[in-house]
Amino acid sequence: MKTVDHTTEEVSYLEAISQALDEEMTRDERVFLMGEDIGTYGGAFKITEGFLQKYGEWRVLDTPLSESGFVGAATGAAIMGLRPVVEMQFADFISCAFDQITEVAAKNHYRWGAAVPMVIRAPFGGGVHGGPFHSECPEGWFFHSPGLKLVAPSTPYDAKGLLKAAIRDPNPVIYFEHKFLYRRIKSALPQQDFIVPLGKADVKRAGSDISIITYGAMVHLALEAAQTLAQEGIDLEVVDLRTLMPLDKETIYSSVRKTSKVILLHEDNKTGGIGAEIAALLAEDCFDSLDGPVVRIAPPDTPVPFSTPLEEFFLPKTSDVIATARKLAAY
Amino acid sequence: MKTVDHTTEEVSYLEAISQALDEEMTRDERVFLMGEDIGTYGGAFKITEGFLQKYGEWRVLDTPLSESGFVGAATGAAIMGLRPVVEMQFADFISCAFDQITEVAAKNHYRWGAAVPMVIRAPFGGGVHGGPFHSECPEGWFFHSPGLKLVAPSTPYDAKGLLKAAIRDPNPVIYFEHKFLYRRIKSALPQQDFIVPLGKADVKRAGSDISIITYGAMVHLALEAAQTLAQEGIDLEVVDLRTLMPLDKETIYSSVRKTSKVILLHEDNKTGGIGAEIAALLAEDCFDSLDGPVVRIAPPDTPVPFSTPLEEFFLPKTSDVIATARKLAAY
Amino acid sequence: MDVSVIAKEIKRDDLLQMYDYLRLTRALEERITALYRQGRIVGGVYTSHGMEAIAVGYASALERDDVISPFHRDMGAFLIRGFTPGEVLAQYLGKRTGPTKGKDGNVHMGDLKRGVFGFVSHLADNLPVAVGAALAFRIRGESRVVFAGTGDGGSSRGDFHEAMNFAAVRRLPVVLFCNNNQYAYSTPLHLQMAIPNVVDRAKAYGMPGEIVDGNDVAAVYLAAKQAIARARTGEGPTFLEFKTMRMHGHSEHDPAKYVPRELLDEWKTKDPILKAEQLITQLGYGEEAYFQGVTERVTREVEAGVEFAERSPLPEGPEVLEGVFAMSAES
Amino acid sequence: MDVSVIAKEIKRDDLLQMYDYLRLTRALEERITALYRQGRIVGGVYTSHGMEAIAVGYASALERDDVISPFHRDMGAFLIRGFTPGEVLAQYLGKRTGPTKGKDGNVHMGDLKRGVFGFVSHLADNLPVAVGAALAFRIRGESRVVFAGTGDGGSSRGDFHEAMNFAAVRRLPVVLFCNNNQYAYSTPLHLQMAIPNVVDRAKAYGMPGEIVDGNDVAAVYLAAKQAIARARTGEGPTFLEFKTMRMHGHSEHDPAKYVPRELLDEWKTKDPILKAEQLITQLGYGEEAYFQGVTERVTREVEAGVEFAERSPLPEGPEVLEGVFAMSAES
Ligand SMILES: Cc1ncc(C[n+]2csc(CCOP(=O)(O)OP(=O)(O)O)c2C)c(N)n1
Ligand SMILES: Cc1ncc(C[n+]2csc(CCOP(=O)(O)OP(=O)(O)O)c2C)c(N)n1
Ligand SMILES: [Mg+2]
Ligand SMILES: [Mg+2]
Repeated sequence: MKTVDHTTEEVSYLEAISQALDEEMTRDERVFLMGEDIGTYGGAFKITEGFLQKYGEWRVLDTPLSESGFVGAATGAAIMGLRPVVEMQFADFISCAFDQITEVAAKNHYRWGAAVPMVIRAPFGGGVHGGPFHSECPEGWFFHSPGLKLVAPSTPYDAKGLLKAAIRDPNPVIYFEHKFLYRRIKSALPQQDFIVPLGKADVKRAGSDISIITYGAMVHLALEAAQTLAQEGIDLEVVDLRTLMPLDKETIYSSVRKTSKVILLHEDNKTGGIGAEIAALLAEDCFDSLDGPVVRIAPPDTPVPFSTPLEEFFLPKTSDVIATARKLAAY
Repeated sequence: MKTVDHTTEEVSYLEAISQALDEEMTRDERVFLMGEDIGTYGGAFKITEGFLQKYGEWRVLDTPLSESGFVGAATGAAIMGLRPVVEMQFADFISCAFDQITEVAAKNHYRWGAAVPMVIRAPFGGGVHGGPFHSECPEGWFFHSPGLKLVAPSTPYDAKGLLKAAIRDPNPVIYFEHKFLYRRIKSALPQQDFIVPLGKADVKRAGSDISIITYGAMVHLALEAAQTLAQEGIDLEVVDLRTLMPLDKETIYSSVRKTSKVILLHEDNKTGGIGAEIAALLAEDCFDSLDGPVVRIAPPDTPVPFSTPLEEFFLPKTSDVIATARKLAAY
Repeated sequence: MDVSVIAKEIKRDDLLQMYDYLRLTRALEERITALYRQGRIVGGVYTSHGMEAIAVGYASALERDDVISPFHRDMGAFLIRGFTPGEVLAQYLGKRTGPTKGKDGNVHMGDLKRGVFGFVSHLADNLPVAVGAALAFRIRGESRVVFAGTGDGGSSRGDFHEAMNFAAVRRLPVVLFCNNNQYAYSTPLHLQMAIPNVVDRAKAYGMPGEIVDGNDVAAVYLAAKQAIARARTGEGPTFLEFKTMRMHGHSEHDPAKYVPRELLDEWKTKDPILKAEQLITQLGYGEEAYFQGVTERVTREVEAGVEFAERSPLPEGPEVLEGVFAMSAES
Repeated sequence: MDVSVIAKEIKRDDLLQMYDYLRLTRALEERITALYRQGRIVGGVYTSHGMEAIAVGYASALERDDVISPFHRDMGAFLIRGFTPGEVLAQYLGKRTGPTKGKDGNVHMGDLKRGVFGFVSHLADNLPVAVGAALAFRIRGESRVVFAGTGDGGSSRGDFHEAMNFAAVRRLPVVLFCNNNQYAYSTPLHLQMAIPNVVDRAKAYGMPGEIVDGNDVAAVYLAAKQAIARARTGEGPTFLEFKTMRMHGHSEHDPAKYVPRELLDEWKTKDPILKAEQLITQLGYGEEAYFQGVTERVTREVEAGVEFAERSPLPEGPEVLEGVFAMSAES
C-alpha cells in the first residue's frame, strides 16, 4: 500500500479530499455530490470549488437546507445504483439527518438486501472556536448503529485514500474529516490512483512501551507527545485507527500485546466514546496482556464550549498525553 | 428508601407507570402529557387510559405525528416552567426527535442557563416480535450526549419511583420502560408517595463471586441465572443500574471490588453500548481489583430481527449468563 | 367517475385485472387477519381493508420499470409486482421464504428486482428516499417514474416536507400520494392538521395536487396515469390525495372504538370492491357468475399460499448475523 | 406605507425609539465587523446589516411579558430586551460577562428573565421550541405571545413544518416569521423552493400569512402588532414573511460574489435606516440635527460597550465543567 511514488507537490488535507472527489467523479460517472452551498459557492470550506463548472448541476447539487431530505434522497439514489457523496456543512448538523442515517440507510441492506453505497462527508472537530454547534465529534452515536462504516483520516494521504475507498464501498460510510487539519497539514501524495482500504488501522509510530490508540486530529497530538517522551526514554506506539467501524482489532491487539500498556485518546466526549469500546475489547480479549490500567484521555462530558480558555481546557492537550504516559510508564 | 409499606394490591410494571403519571399530575399541575394517541385512545399500551377524561385536553395532548415537533414543543414548555412528559409510541421513533433532544434540550442549560425539566417516555426493547423498528434499545446514543439523564427500571417499584423522580428532576430525562415487562411482572407497592432517586443503582441480589451489572429486562435474566448458579456454588451479585446516566460508579465499584469478576449484560447492541463504558471505567479505576476478563453479554451488532428463531438467537439468554459465569468462575 | 369516460380510458382487460387484484388483496388480508386471530402470525397486522383500490389502482398505472415505494396499507402493489400470496404469508409467519428472509415483518417487504422499496416504520422516512430514486432517474436521463406514499398521519412529519420540497425544486419524476383514511391510529384529522384537505399541503411546494376518490379503482388508476405521464415527460412531481376510510382498527388488535359507527356504515356502502363490481356490471364486462369465478380463483391462490408459507422453513438463529454489510452493491 | 396611516397608528415616541434601535443595531454590528477584521472576535460574525428593521419592528410591537425566539440576524431584538452593547460584545469576545459566560458565541444569547430564547445553530430547531412556549401560555391561560423566526433557508427544514402544523392545529399564541433575504448562504431562492413567496408555505397549515416590507420598520411594526393581537386574543398563529435582502456576505468572511451587484444596488436604496429617516422627516418628527444627535449617542454607547467587553475577564478553564445539569428548574 505504502510503496508510494511521492511525485506530486505537497497537498493539504483539504486538497487531498478535493482530489479524491474529483478523481472519483472522473473515474465513475455514477458518483455525484449533494449538499448545501457546494455548487456555486464551492462548499463552506471550498472543497468542491470549481466542481459545478466541471461536472454540471446534476452531479453537483446545491440542496435546500434539509439534511434529512437530502440524506434520504442520497439513500434512494444509492439504492438505484448511483454513488452519492453528501456533504454536511458542519458535522454538527448530521443530527438533523440522524433518523434517515440510522433507521433507513444503515438497516436497508440487512432488511431487504438493497445496498446503499453512499458517503456522508462530515467536517468535524474543535479547535476552531466554533462553539457547541460547529465543533462536534458525532462519531460516537454512529459507532453504535449497525450497518454504518465510519472513517476518520489524520493525514492527506489517508484522507485521499480513505475517501476513495469509501466511495467505492457498497455501504453507507460516514467520512469524518477534521476541520482543524484542513489547512494545517500537508504532504506529497502518489501520482497514481491509490486507496487506503477501510478497516485497516495504521501504526503511525512504532514503539515498545505504551500503545496510544487514537484517530483524527488527536494523532498529531500523540505524535508530538511521543517525540518529547522519547527523550525521556518512554517509547510510544501511535496507532491511528483511520477506520472507526469496523475496528481493526488485529492491529490494536497486536500493539497492546507488544506494549502491555494503553492510552486511548479521542476528541469526542469521554463517556460512551469509541475509547470505551476499545477498553472493553481489551478487558475482554487482552486481559492477560495488560500491565496497567487502560487510561482514556478525552474531553469532559460537556458540549464544546466557545470561549478560547474554555475550549483549551476542554480539548485534550499534548501535555495531557505526556503526563499520562509518564504515570503509566511508572506503573 | 425501602422501608416499604406493602399495602397495595400487586400492580404490574405498566400500572406502576400509570400510577406515577397520575399521581404526579395530581400533585403538580405543571405536569402535562403529550404524544401520539395518548388521549382518546389512552396510548398504544394503554398507560394513559382515562387520563384525558380526568385531566382534560390541555393536559393530555394528542399530537400530530411529529416527534421532532412535539419534543421541541415540550422543551419550550419546560423552559417556560411546565413539566411535560412526552410519550414515544415506541422508543424506536425517538430517532425522529434525535436532533431536538441532543442539540436543543440537552445543551440548553449549559448554553444559556435555562433548565429543561422534561421527561421522554420511551417504550423499548425486544422479545415482542416487533422487528427492526419496534424493538430497539436506543439508550446507547443518548448515553453519549452530555446533558441528558437516562433511566431504565426493571421492577414496578423502580418504574414508579424513578418516573416520579424523573418528573421532579430539573433536567431532560429519557425514561426507558421495557415493553416486555409491562404485563409480565407485578409487585405490591407502598401506599405513600415515594421516589427512587436518580443516579442510584440497586443491588438486586447480593453475592460474592461475580458481579453482573445490568438493567431493564435483563435484570430478570440475571436473577434467574443466579438461582441456577447458586446451586452450583457460584454466588452472583446482581447490580441493577436503574439510572444509566449519571452512572452510580460507587455501587458498581464497590461490587466489583468485592467480587473481582464482572459480567456486563445488556440488550442494546454490544458495540458502543453502556457495557463498554463500564468496562472502560473498570479498566481505568478498578484495574487492580479485577481477577479476570470483563465479559460483556449483549446482542450482536445487527438490527433486531423479526422472526422468532432469529430474535431468540439475537437476545441474551439465561443460558448465556450461566455459561459465561461458569467460565469466569473457573478463570 | 362517468362510466363512458372509463369505457374509453380504461381497457376492459385492465379493469378486470384490477378487479382481480382487489379481490386477491381482500382475500389475502382476510386470511392474514384470520391467522392473526388464531395467534399464528408473528407481530402486528395492518390491513388495507376498504382501501384496496389505492394500491391496486396506482400500481396498475405504472410501467414495469417504474419504482414503487409503498405505504403500509398497499398490499395490492406487492401483488401486482409479483409478490405471491405464498411469499407474503411467509413474510408474516417469519419464514425464510419471505422477501426479507425473516429479518423484517409484515408489509416491510422490498425487492429491488421487482422495483419495490422496503417500507420503513418511521412514517414519511420513505419519501425522501423515493425522491432520491427519482433523482437517480433524472440524473441518468431515464424516463422512469417513482410512486411513493404516506398516510394523513405521515404528512405531518418533517420528512414529508423535505421530500416534497426537494422533489418540487428539482422537478423530479415522482408522484407522491397521501392515503387519507381519516385517522392516524386513533387521531382524527382535526387533531393532525388545520386544513380541510391534505392536498392543501402541496401548495407549500408549488406542486400540483389533486383529490381523488380512493375507493374508486378507476378514478385512482386514471389520476395516477395522468400524474405519472406528467412525471415521465419532465413536468415534475404531482401530489395525489386519495380520500378513503380505514375500515378496520389501526392494526388488528385495535377495536377502533374511537371511530363513530355511522362513519363506518357510510363508508361501507363505498366499498371499493362493491364499486368495481357495479362498474364492471354497468360496462357489461361481467356479472355474478364472473365474480363468483374470481372468488374461487383467489381463494385457491390464497390457500396455496398458506400451504406454501406453512411448509416453508423458519430461518436458523445464526442467520441473524448475515447481511449487516453489503459485500457488493449489486444485489 | 402610507404616511398618514403611520401618523395615526404609531406614536411619535415609539417611532423615534425604533429609529434609535435601528441605529444602535447598525452601529454595534459595524463595530463588531470592524473588530472581526482586526481578528479580535472569537468565531464567526453574522450581521443584520440592511435587515435591522425586522427585529427592531417586531420586538417593539411586543409586550414585555411576551417571549422572543430570535433568528440569527435579530440583533435589534436583543437590544430592545435590554442586552447592552457591552454584554453583546462580551459575548462576541468570549468573555465571562457575556450572556452565556463564554459557553456559546455570537448571537447565541438567551436570557429567560428578559424573555429571549437562546438561538440554536441548527436552523428551524428553535421553532418547535417557541411553539412549545406558546403552548405553555395556552395551558396556563396566560395572555402572553411568542414571536419566533427563521430564514428562507430554515423554512425548508422539517422542524419548520412540524412547528407550523402544531401551532395551527392547537391555535397557539405564536407569531412565526420568515426573514426572506433572498439567499440561504449562497443558495438563491429558486434552488430552495418552487414557490414565489415563502408565505405560500403557510397555506399548508391553514395559517393566515402576510407579506411585509421587511425594510420598513413601520410596516414591520404594524404587521407584527396585528399578528400579535390575533395571537393574544386566541385567534391563533400567523405567519409573516418579511421581504428583505442580505447586504453583507453570509458571514463576514464571505465576500458573497454570487450575489449580483445590481441586486445589492437596488436594495441599497431601500436601506431601512434611510427609509426610517425619510419617514421621520416627512412626519416632521426630526431631521438632520436630530439624526446627528442619535449618531453621537449610539457611538458613545457602542464605544462604552467595547470598553466594558475588553475590560471584562475571560472565563477560567474549569468553568467548562459547570452547568451541564441544572440543579433546580428555577434559573
Ligand atoms: C415516526 C413515527 N411515529 C409513530 C409511528 C407509530 N405509528 C404507526 S402507524 C401510525 C398512524 C399512521 O397514520 P397514517 O399515516 O394516517 O396511516 P394509516 O395507518 O392511517 O394508514 C402511528 C402513529 C410511526 N410508525 N412512525
Ligand atoms: C440544519 C442546518 N444546516 C446547515 C446550517 C449551516 N447554515 C448556517 S446559516 C445557513 C443559511 C441560512 O439561510 P437562511 O435561513 O435563509 O438565513 P440567512 O442567513 O439568509 O438570514 C446555513 C446553511 C445550519 N445552521 N443548520
Ligand atoms: Mg391515516
Ligand atoms: Mg436567507
